[in-house]
Amino acid sequence: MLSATIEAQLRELRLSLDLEVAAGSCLALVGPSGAGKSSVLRAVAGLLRPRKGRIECDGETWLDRARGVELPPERRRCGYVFQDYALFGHMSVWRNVAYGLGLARGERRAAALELLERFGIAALADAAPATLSGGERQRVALARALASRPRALLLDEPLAALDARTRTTATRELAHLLSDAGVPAILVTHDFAEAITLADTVAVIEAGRIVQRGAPDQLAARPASAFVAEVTGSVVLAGSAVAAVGGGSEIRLDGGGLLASTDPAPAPGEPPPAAGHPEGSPVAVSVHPWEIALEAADSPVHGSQRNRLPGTVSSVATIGSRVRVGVDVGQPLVAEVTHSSRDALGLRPGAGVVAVWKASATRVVPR
Amino acid sequence: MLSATIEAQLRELRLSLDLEVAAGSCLALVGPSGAGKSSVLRAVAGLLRPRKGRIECDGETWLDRARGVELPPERRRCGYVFQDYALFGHMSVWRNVAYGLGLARGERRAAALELLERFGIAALADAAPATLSGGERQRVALARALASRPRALLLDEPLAALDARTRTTATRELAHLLSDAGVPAILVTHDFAEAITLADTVAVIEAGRIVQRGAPDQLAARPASAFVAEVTGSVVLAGSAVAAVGGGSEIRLDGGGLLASTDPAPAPGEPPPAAGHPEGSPVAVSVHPWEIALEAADSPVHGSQRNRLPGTVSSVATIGSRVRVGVDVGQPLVAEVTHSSRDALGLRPGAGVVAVWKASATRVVPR
Amino acid sequence: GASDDRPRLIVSAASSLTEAFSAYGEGLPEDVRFSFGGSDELAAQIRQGATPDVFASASTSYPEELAADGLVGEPVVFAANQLVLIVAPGEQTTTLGDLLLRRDVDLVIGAAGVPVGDYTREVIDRLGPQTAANVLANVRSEESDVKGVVGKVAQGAADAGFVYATDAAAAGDAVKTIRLPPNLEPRVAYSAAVVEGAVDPARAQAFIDGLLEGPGADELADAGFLPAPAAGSAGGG
Amino acid sequence: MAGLRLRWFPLVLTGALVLALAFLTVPIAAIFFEAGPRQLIDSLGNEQALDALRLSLLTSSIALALILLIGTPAAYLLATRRFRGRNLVITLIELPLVVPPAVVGIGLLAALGPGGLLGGALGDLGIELVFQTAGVVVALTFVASPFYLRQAQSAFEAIDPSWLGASRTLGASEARTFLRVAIPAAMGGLLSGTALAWGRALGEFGATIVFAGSFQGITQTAPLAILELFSSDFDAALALAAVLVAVSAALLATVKLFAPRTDPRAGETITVA
Amino acid sequence: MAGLRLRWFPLVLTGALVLALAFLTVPIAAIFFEAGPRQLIDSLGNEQALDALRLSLLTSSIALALILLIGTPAAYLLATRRFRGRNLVITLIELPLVVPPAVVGIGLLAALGPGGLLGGALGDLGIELVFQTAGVVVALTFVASPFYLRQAQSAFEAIDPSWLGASRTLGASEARTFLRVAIPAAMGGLLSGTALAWGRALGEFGATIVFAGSFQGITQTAPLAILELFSSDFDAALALAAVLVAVSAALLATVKLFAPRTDPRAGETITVA
Ligand SMILES: Nc1ncnc2c1ncn2[C@@H]1O[C@H](COP(=O)(O)OP(=O)(O)OP(=O)(O)O)[C@@H](O)[C@H]1O
Ligand SMILES: Nc1ncnc2c1ncn2[C@@H]1O[C@H](COP(=O)(O)OP(=O)(O)OP(=O)(O)O)[C@@H](O)[C@H]1O
Ligand SMILES: [Mg+2]
Ligand SMILES: [Mg+2]
Repeated sequence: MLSATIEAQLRELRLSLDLEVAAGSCLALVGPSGAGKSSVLRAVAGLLRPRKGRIECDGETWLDRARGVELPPERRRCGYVFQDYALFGHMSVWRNVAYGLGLARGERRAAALELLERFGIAALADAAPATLSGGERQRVALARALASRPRALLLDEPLAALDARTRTTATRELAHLLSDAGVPAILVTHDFAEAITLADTVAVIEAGRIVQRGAPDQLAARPASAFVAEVTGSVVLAGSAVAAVGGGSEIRLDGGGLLASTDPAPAPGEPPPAAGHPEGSPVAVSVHPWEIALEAADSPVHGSQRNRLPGTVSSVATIGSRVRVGVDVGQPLVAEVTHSSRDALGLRPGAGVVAVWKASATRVVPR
Repeated sequence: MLSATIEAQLRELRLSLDLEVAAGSCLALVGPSGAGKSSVLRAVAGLLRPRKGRIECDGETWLDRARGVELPPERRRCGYVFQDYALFGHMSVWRNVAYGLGLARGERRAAALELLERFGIAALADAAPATLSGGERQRVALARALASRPRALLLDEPLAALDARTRTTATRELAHLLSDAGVPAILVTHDFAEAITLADTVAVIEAGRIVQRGAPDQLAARPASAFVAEVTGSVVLAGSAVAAVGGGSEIRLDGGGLLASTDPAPAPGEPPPAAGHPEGSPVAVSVHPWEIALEAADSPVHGSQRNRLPGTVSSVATIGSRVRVGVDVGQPLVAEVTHSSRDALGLRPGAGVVAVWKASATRVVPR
Repeated sequence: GASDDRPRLIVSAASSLTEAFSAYGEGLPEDVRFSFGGSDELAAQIRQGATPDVFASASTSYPEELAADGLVGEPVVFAANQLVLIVAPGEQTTTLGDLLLRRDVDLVIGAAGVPVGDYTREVIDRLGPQTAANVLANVRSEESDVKGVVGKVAQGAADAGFVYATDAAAAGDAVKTIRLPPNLEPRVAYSAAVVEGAVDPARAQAFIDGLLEGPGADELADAGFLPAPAAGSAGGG
Repeated sequence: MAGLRLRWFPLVLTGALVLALAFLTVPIAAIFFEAGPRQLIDSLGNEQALDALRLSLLTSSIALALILLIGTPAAYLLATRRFRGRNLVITLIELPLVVPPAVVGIGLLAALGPGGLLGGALGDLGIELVFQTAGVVVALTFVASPFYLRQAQSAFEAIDPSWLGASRTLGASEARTFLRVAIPAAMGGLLSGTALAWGRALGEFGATIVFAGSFQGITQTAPLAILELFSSDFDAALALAAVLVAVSAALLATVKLFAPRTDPRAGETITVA
Repeated sequence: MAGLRLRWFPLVLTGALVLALAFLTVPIAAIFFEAGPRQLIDSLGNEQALDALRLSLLTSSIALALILLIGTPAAYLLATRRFRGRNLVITLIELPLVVPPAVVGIGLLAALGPGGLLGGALGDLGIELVFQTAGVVVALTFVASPFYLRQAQSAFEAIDPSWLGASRTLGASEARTFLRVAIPAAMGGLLSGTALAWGRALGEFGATIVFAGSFQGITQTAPLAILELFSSDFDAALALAAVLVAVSAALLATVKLFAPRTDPRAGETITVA
């Protein structure tokens, strides 16, 4: 169990958050570049001194600025995988792995080799890090981080430096490893898909604060902000909302068009109503691409699908069993449809279509 | 129309390929790190001198080593977007864009602003590149590359430096732009999904050679090698194949298990048969994750699904409408199933399942 | 030689004494260490607090000034020298008059304040204002010690220079010597003194005594120095 | 306990820095301390000192101009091209940094003096260097140029090669790329190299005295005058030394001000590791 | 036509490099040319030359040891910590690079001489520097240390900070990180700084003569002996100069050999831009 409350001023960025990770589970920190993700890891590892804060791991206090407690990094012993792996270039692979082992001279190599064996790279023991491929480097970095039986695992975008091909395999291996390690793990990523695969809980961090946390499904289903919606892969459209007569809300889109949602319009209070926005409070509307169906431009209105936006196809991409169709409806939007609807509608760039989805699939979030 | 035949020795890498791109269309070069993708762009732009080769654009010869013709980069005028954008840090945004404009002093700023306007970043005209976000930088780089009316567009992983959130929007914008530009474009990427969205043709390049080229669908449907299969997101399993009695082939997997494919076993000749491999020639089997269904471990054999591999679930990730399930069948494998089968089968890591797919969905490729 | 157990004696001496003193020092029972340099420079070092055991100057003025300030003991004049003109071995003109009248001669002299420079100016002044102006117009460089002057001529960088007879002799074939007529010759007197704070003043005094009579005097004579004029009457620039 | 165990290393580091700093600044401070404002002002009335200062500024400026003009393209070539023997060339260019100045003077005499290797050829062209202000410029150029070349080369090497490529594809010739992209981008390093070279030229003594001699107003630069004044008029020497140090320091400081901030870790104050 | 338009710029670059190289190597080559193998061997029999060479090696080695011992941690502190006044400290450390050596000598006298600022205190401790071998070490240390400090600082700055962080999280204290990661990782830069500083120390003249005098076997280092031999025994001077240059060059070259290859563009020969 790792718990941390951190407050730090990083140049312009004010980092202020708290988090908690149980042993054997993995928390993913997702967020844009510069949000402070790496800084959180560094604070936990002891490489950055927060202005205020408390960090505890397994009942031991690592940091308590109020009480003046501060363990140096070498006594916290986090297994840290840096974004670029930070393998020591002047040491061979096995020496990198052995670096954290507090063993006698004679036993170090054997112990390092055993670990490398587990990662299937014993053959590389004497290689220089610079000669390794990205995937091999990642494995060495993991082996090194695990060598000293860390009390927590901190992984800073461990997959970002890999090419798409290696990444698939590496992700799978990492998932195994995290479940085996049995210590709290924090994974930094800016890829939501990666977070889904590897983590139990996702915390979305923006400008130094956690804007939402929860299971990946929860975040996708109920994004707390336009940003979270976008991160989870939803289509996000900007507009302004007013409360609808029969409950729910109505949203006037910035580029034109009217949408309905079963969500209420944001409470009149924050953001302040009326005044600057006589037509409602500014909101973002989010909808999953797979909730959006496409119909021919001239098809009649039918069924329960209350939201209908006419537009022009801008791109068509077939990815496996799905077809992702970009549609310009004043604002850009992506629909995910099946091969058969692509063929039936004759979807090509330039074709006119209507994007259709339910009011109940339409989330209204502040922006 | 851009055509190039290039042969170059880049340290250990021997680059040897030819390519052809029509005006207004886009060729994606996909391949692992170090395959020589950037080197191809550099050769076309004139930043790298091939040992042998011929490059022509719109009927003009840019390079013909045999005839001693070699235009310097400044006379080829390719619009080049570098992987890290290579914005001049000592110039403001508008000066970066104006750099390639051969105009009189007075007109340069106006012309640059007009272009920036088109990219929606006129407000940033006087900013220093270092202060821009990744997405803004990418737009400046595109504006700069387009400013001088290039004869060809060369884009080196233009989206790689963006975080996942910005990338979606940027990809869409780039797609627009490529179709508007009306010049031949080459896009380097190591992400097949990006290639699908942006390019008409994909060339997979490996160790300096093009191993397969064609429309994205073609590549996904009929990968020419294990590598291409992996790039397109297929599951790849290693084994050895022999011809089956009634046509097609039978494959004995390296980790155990027997598969059937409607593809023939590789012709006995290349790779040499029998000798080293009494049990058949070494092959890779590829299958799309969405072709693989999962059944409960004890479910009876039924239907036409001839390939059945029992295994253990290693990971379950819900991504939108799909659930990606990692299964260990001796070799790791990924199946893409629906929410309902996840719930019906109670898929959790550790659960026993059987992965099932058709012989006709099973591709046999050399490895 | 390398350090040994013999008592050590440190001697600051004018550059022009290099050969004679080195030879003298070899034969002494002490481990003698020399610092050869411009007399003015060595005097300045003593003013800055350097404490060699003996100071030997190419003029009498520096030791006297230092003695007046209590930095050295009573100076003793121990040798005399002659000023000569040296020219590069390839030089065609070999008489003083011809050389001094030519316009295209590159002449090097000691800087003012350096004994050799002061003696040189004394000589030039005696040539009469017209010739003196001519000669001074030919001066290309004012060196901070005799070695600089010899070096420039020996290297062929300069055509001629004023140095001591002993330096000219020490340079051997590298230069040709032109003697000055007696009426121009300055009185070059060398004096030495025990430095205040010397480790062993008696030993230092013995070193100076040896210059007046004994092995030091012999070495000086071998190097071409003249015996000291009557004690106490020596002047100099 | 823990506190003690943690603190000794930073203390060692701080101690070392304080020691180094004190050692390097006290002697320079002492000059100003001893010189005093009175002597400083007096020395500005000393004609020899003024002449020397004037000559130092003139010759060092000319030397710097030559160094920048030749050195900048030479350094660019070394930074951007790989060729056989490049490492040898770099070592040869660094060598003068470690050759004693007096030896440099002897070498210059042996090479360019009237009796030197190229002396005859230069003489035929009517070029005289020994005892001439031009000779001072040659000596200063020789000792100062390696400082500039080293810095310029590494400044050019630090430029992202894709900047140069981008410039070319945008229609700029290699020469334009050099002027419009490479030089501005490397400006910080070029300026700091300029300051170092200028400082070295202002302080040059041994090569000048051996090669060019010492004559007031023609070849007697400030350091030569200082050494001459050292024995005759210590206060004036001290004052001139102080002025020279001040000029050098001003040069360094000016350049620091002009140099673009490129320190990637600037402003980070809270890192522990 | 096109060929002509394209070729002038590379020619300018090459011309500049050739000019710079010729200018910097000919004088040094001339020394060897004039010295000749005979004199070189003879000079090894000249006791004064040998004494001087021995003393130079001794004092410069001690100075180097001091510089490495104090300078390495000081440079590490400057490279890894940001603190108020850091830029001032760096400028102060660079300043000695541009102070004329003779001025350094005067400064050392004014600071550490018997009549200097700290002279009394040193005297009370029984420490004498002026005219002593120890004084030579002080002078060499002063002029050479900035060369090492500069290089060491930038070598430490070039280390990926995450390497240092990685070392800490792997259980190494800051001191162990410094010894096991920072120093080996910066080894190339440290070695090249060592070579430069050593070369500078071997060549030092002005500060030594002013501060320590020129006593054979005590304070007369090789450069001082060269200047003294210059007039009396030019051949010996030349030979000693040649030996000194050869030693310096050997130092530089050895270091180049030992330094790890870090040139990121090594081996690229076919780039056009
Ligand atoms: N030690 C530090 N001191 C002061 N500011 C810092 C420090 N480390 C980082 N910063 C600043 O804090 C901000 C957040 O940086 P951080 O590296 O944590 O972001 P990130 O979310 O990891 O971004 P990325 O996805 O680009 O890695 C940045 O603006 C950075 O410049
Ligand atoms: N100018 C050059 N001269 C010699 N070798 C080079 C040159 N440029 C690149 N190489 C080498 O050629 C190989 C291919 O490099 P290239 O940059 O083309 O790969 P890439 O496919 O773009 O890889 P990545 O995805 O990592 O960008 C590498 O091994 C590289 O070191
Ligand atoms: Mg980060
Ligand atoms: Mg590349």
